[in-house]
Amino acid sequence: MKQRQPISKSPLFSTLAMTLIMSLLLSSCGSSESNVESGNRTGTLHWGNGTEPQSLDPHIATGVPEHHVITSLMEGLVRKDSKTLAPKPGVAESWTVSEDGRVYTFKLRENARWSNGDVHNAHDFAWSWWRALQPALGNLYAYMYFPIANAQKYYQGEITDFNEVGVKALDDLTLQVTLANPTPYFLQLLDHYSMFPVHQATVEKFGRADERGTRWTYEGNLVANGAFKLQSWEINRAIVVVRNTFYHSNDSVKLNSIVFYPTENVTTEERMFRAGQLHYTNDVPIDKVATYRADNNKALKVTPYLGTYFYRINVNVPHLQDKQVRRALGMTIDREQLTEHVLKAGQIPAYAMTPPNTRGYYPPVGLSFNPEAARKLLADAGYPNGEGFPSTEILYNTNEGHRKVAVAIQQMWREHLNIDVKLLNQEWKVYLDSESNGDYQISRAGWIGDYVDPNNFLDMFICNGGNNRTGWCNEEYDRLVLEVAPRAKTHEERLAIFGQAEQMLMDDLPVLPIYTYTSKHLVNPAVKNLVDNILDQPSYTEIYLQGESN
Amino acid sequence: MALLEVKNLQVHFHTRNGVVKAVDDVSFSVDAGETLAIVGESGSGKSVTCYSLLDLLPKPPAVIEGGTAMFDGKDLLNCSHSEMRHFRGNDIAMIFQDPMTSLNPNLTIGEQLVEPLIYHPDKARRKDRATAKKRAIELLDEVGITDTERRFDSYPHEFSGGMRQRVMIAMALINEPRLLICDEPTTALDVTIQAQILELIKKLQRSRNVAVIFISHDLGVVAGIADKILVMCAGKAMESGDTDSIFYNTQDNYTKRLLSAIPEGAKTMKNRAQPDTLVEVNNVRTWFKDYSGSKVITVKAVDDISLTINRGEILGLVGESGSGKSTLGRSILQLVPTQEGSVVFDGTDLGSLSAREMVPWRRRMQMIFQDPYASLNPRMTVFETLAEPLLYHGLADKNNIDQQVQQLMDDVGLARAHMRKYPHEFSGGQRQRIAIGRAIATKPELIIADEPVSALDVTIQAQILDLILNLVERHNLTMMFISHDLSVVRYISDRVMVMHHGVMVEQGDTETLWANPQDAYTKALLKAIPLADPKSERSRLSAI
Amino acid sequence: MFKFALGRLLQAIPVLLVVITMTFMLVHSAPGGPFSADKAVPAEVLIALEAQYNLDQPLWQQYISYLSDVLHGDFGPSFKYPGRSVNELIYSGLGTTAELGFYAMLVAIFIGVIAGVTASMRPNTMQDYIPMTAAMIGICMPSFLLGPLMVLVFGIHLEWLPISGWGDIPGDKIMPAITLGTGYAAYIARLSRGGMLEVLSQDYIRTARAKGLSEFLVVGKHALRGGLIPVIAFLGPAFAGLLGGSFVVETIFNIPGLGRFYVQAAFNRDYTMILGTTVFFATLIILFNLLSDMLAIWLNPKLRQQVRGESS
Amino acid sequence: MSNNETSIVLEKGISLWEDAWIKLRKNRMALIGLGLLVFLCVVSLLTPWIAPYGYEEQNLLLGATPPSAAHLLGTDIFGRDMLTRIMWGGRVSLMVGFIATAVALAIGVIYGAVAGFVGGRVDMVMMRLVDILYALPFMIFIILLMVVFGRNLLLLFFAIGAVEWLTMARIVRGQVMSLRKQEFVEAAHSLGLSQWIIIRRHIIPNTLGPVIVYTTLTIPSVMLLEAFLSFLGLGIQPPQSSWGLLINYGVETMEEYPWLLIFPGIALSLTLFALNFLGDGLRDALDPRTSKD
Repeated sequence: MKQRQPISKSPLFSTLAMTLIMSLLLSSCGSSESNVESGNRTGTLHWGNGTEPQSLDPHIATGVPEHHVITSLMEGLVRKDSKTLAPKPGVAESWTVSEDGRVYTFKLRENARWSNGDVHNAHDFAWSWWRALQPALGNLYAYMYFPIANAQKYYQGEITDFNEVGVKALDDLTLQVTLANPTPYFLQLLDHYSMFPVHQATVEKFGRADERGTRWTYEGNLVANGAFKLQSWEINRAIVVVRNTFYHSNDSVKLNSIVFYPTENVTTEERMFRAGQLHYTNDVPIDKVATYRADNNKALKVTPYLGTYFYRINVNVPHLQDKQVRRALGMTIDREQLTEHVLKAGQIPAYAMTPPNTRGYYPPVGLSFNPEAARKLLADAGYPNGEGFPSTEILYNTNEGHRKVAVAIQQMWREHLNIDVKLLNQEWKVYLDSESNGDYQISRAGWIGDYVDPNNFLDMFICNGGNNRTGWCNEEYDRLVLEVAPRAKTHEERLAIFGQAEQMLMDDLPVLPIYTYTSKHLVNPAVKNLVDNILDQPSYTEIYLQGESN
Repeated sequence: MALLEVKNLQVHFHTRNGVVKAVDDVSFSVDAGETLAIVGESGSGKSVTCYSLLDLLPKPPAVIEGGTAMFDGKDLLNCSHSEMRHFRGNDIAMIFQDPMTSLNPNLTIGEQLVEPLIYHPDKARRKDRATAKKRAIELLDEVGITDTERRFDSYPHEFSGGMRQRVMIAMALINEPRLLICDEPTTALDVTIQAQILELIKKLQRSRNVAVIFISHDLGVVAGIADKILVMCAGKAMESGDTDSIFYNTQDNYTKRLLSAIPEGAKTMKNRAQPDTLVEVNNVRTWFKDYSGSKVITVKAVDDISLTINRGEILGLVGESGSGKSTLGRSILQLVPTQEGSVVFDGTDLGSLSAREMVPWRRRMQMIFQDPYASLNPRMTVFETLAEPLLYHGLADKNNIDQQVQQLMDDVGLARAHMRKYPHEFSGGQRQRIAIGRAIATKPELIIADEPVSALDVTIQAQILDLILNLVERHNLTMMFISHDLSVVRYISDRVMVMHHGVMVEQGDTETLWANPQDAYTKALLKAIPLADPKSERSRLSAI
Repeated sequence: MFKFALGRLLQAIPVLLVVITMTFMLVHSAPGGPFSADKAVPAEVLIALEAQYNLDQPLWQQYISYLSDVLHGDFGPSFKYPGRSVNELIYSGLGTTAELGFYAMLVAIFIGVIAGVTASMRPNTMQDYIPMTAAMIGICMPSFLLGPLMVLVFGIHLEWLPISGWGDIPGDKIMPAITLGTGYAAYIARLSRGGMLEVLSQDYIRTARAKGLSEFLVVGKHALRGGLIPVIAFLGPAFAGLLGGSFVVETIFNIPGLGRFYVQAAFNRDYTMILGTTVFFATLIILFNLLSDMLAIWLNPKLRQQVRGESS
Repeated sequence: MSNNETSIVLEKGISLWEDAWIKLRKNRMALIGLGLLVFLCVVSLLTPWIAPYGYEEQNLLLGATPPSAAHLLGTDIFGRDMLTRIMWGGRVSLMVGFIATAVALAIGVIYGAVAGFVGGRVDMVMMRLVDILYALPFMIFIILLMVVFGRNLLLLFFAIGAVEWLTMARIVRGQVMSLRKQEFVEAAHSLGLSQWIIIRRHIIPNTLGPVIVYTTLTIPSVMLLEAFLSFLGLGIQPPQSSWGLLINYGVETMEEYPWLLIFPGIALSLTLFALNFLGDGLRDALDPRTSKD
């Protein structure tokens, strides 16, 4: 039998092969320096930023990725100390608070400038805050302004004259803010991007002041007041910000530029970090945490985070109306085991809504893991040994972490209460729809604090609150949170009132707190002065890069 | 010494079902200027013999088990791949049976013609494209193609079958081979074209003094051109010798059977035509649009034809391929839409019926197709194939269907035991019997038989023809018998109609027409029939 | 040929119209609006937002105004990215995805055709089994598995290739192209093997061999043209599918392509973006099917003339 | 007459399927494939009785462990036995694979056959409809399905079938267009058979070869699609699982716990290879043209 020539040896195909390889390697004749190496050399921080920011307009944006980019570009009156989170000067050089705690007077820096060199003064703030309160803008964070006198009324159209709102530029460098009630956390709010000033001329150049989605925040257009200015914004690719030489404290800024990458996929992000393409990752895959821990890898940074992971219970569902059932469910989640063996990233078991040590607040201890007592409660509710327990479903949105928690809890309830709950995962928007329509029984939820104060965790459970969604309603609770607490004379008194309110919440248990979040990042050792805090807010003005060779 | 000397050739096919001895100990030789005909029915191994010479058999499953084939001092069966390439198309060229599929449809004929020259394995003999083209055009002229300069760049589908076969011949001759192997070169061609191609091969052979191996299943075809004949059956050589002795002094029984199966002479059965008309065709026109050429051509496949068929009559319809005879048959059965005219069947104008109304009429008229392999659903058993029309038309019910089918099988001469077998398990002749059984299942009055025997071996053909005659008589059938083979038509029909280019040129009583054709085309047709008699065939050929 | 193409494009108009209409109905009946978020959206904000995007109008009115915008080549503003138009977003991802798709197709054709043709040369031998088994692995290895595997091996352990980005770091296009192309390579291998087997059994191949042509010429010149016709018929839908299906690869390698927009838009209920990308992909599918049909016609002389005949 | 009928010994003939079986028996690869498939199906059927553990049985303290004597294929992060989970997952995957493919097959074959057989304007309209369905955003479609009809396994088959039939219809249509010109179809016409009978009895059975091959390619992709849909929430819910889901999860932790990827991957690949070899073998075996070699 004669051999025929295999086709692969023929010149036609080898030519094709060469063409292909050439075309793929076309661009691959450069240096092999990684992002991290070149970044260390040039002072460029490569930052994994989660998702692509939707908007860089501080009065429109929501979300953490937006937060990161915006805080690099803009600054409010006050900033927070990156370690203690205590207020420190931002655009305002100093401030005074009246004795009743309602009038704040800010003295602005003389050398405050916009990134195009324009003078930056108190009128900018008055105008910006006016803008932020225009309903047409669709500002989701307008409620941040509500501590200011008449701000809520103005926003809701009850008054139309902005002069009645408690914001006044006394002169170019003095801004006076009057609050409706004494608000101990007001200074903190000023560091939230929704209260950042915007450059009037630029905003108006690209559209009406209250027009949503004009192009004023885009590459080449944006004028802001932060330590960095926007150099380029390639959608889904990268946002590059570079040093703003007009920044009032430019001398103390050490980074020359920051590149924000949209790193939606955590797994990809982690690999990018390992390949030296990122200095910092937005998150760490759950299963990787243990590995980094085991390797004692210094890159892994895990910090408690001001947020609570919990399950909502729809109290309108007949068999979940009984608080004994809810308590039984809450007492049979073995949070220690869950955080230690399933989540494995240093999460703290939560037995109350508010994370411990929120501005000195420690929530009441009422809930515990106690299967014995739980079984008894369930029996008292009419389901001895889980018998006859109606079909129950845990709703969660599609996500690996949520799935794991739900699977573990499902098993715990089966084991300790002998009840069989089902799991139901839904795509994010469907899940939101189900949850806000009350079309669920038990639903996974999470809450991240916007500012460090128990109020931020407790006022969501007022009757018919937009974020309550459990159907739970307690007028006494509402009174404590809405009326009594704001009028407290001292910090301690205020905390005590919150403690009282939270105790009521934990007795009724319309929510099952599960754990307190941790923030997880991988940080290249060259990144210095990146300080952990419970808000997980980095301060780009302080960070610097120092490669090992230097 | 002979140019090619094949000794004890043995080729086996190793299939999953065991070893098949395709060629079993065959020897022959051929000299320069000599024509050897290898004759045998399908499966006799005649093609395999020749393909093995040029290593063209698919390996596996074919294995050359033994023998030698000395060509010019070299053993063809035992040379390297590159040596073989020197023989192929160069010293030994081949012409294949079906010119429709043997040319690459994707390349111009010019390109295919010059290939052997410009890619000649012997670098010294390679020609540049211009020279090759010149040479190719000369050859095209020589094989009788007109307008060669222009047609050089045409694609095969733009040629007729005969023209393609001429191109094949030109292609085979381009490197001036010493041995030309023709594998059934005229089987797929019309009778008039066949005569021309045979003559062309003969002429070229003489002028170039090449040796020719001519493979055919038809002794009639080779009678005029062969010097020697080798008769093969089932891989074995049955008889060999010079042409005259094979024909006039036949020794072997198989050869005798082959010779006797050639239909000859007039119909032996009496004309059963009755006076009443069963089918009346009035001025039917069936036109198609043909997009295959460079322009859209309206093909007047059937152009203004009128005819009548009486009950009990067998009407022979003769014509070459493309004459529209199949279309006429399908037009009568309303299987293709007609543009004009009417078909009246037993007093009813079929054209006026809707598809639903047509169903009971379909039962009364049936068709037998040419290709027994294509006309049976490969995934239905004999039983299913035969039962389907019976049940559908309500001619049988679940209770008596077995019996009815068995009756049909008896009628067409199939063993009842084969009822549950599938078409692929049958030979061509048996399959045609199944197809005939299906056609008569509905107890039709009219059967249109479209070339029912042209795909069959000559011995089988004779059996099927007898079966048809038998059935016509027993079931009182009326038949339209379409064929390109005049001998067959003469053997079976009462009356004959000749079609040419969609038009009826002549019709009349079979023997009258044979004896005294009026139309020039009919005359040419009759003249082109090869005769199974070497002497008269030689003189006939030289007369063309 | 021109008339043929024109006829097909005319047929595309009603198809696109139905696609727009059905998609419009689909997205508007899907639960969860573009502005729903885990933090409750105050009623005033929601009203303001809906007014801005005309969502407060009756649905049919929205549909009519959308249609008229599309007719003017305007897919409207994105809901998710305020200030960006859908046109702009599609444009920003298109180049990258097209390039990725093109390289992936090159990989697929190159590997697929070689494997398929090699296998077809000696059917049912090792030369057939090995490439075909490899092709099967290609089919069964989903890109969400192949991508990470390659990243780990070539990106992290061997450090040969960059593991993310597109056109940022030299060589970062190699792994995505291979990841995306492999599945298609497998299909092409099967198709070209089948097609070649069919053609290699044709009479004219025997003729070519009998003429003394080398095996290379027989395969490369006589067989390949006919044998690859099934592959060509596959290329049109495949290329369109490749563009649409690049989502996974774009996510794995963090590539700023259109596939991510397509999927994100659905998750975000970014109505205009869903519609825009859908219409865009539908147009692409139609165009590429047309192209591959035209290519198949062009390669087949008989069909070529037939089409010419129809249009004359 | 009826008396001698009983005396006839019907030569059973070799039916196409028997013939195919005979040919298949000589095709070693196809036989291995068949054996493997049968094995997997049997294991799946018997899983409730032979699985070493319960599929939802967790042991959080144990966590993910590599293969050991107690857990032959290791455990996942919840300490659940992987062998058990793969066995249970196989039940889902094989069932979804076969049923959803059957749905796609039924719709696609009938639709394609009708379009190809009737041809002309009907064909054009039918094929444009396929184009439209190809173009619709799948994700939105699935989300809607989920919301409108709720969540059940039947819907999953429907959703998958609804997508996969499109390509099948195209393939079948192409086949039918060439088949309808064959003489045996013309013969069926001349028998007066209705179009539907011709399609059903004469056309569809002859599209078997390509359909079988495409089917064997569809089954594994259906299994992966199921994982995607389950991931979106339509389909099965934890603690149940399927091979596709196990692989999905396995990919996430392929560096830490490779066995979580490798074993379900092997299960899926084995099925795929088995199907492929069996499919190719069946196609060859069922092709009447190859029967005389």
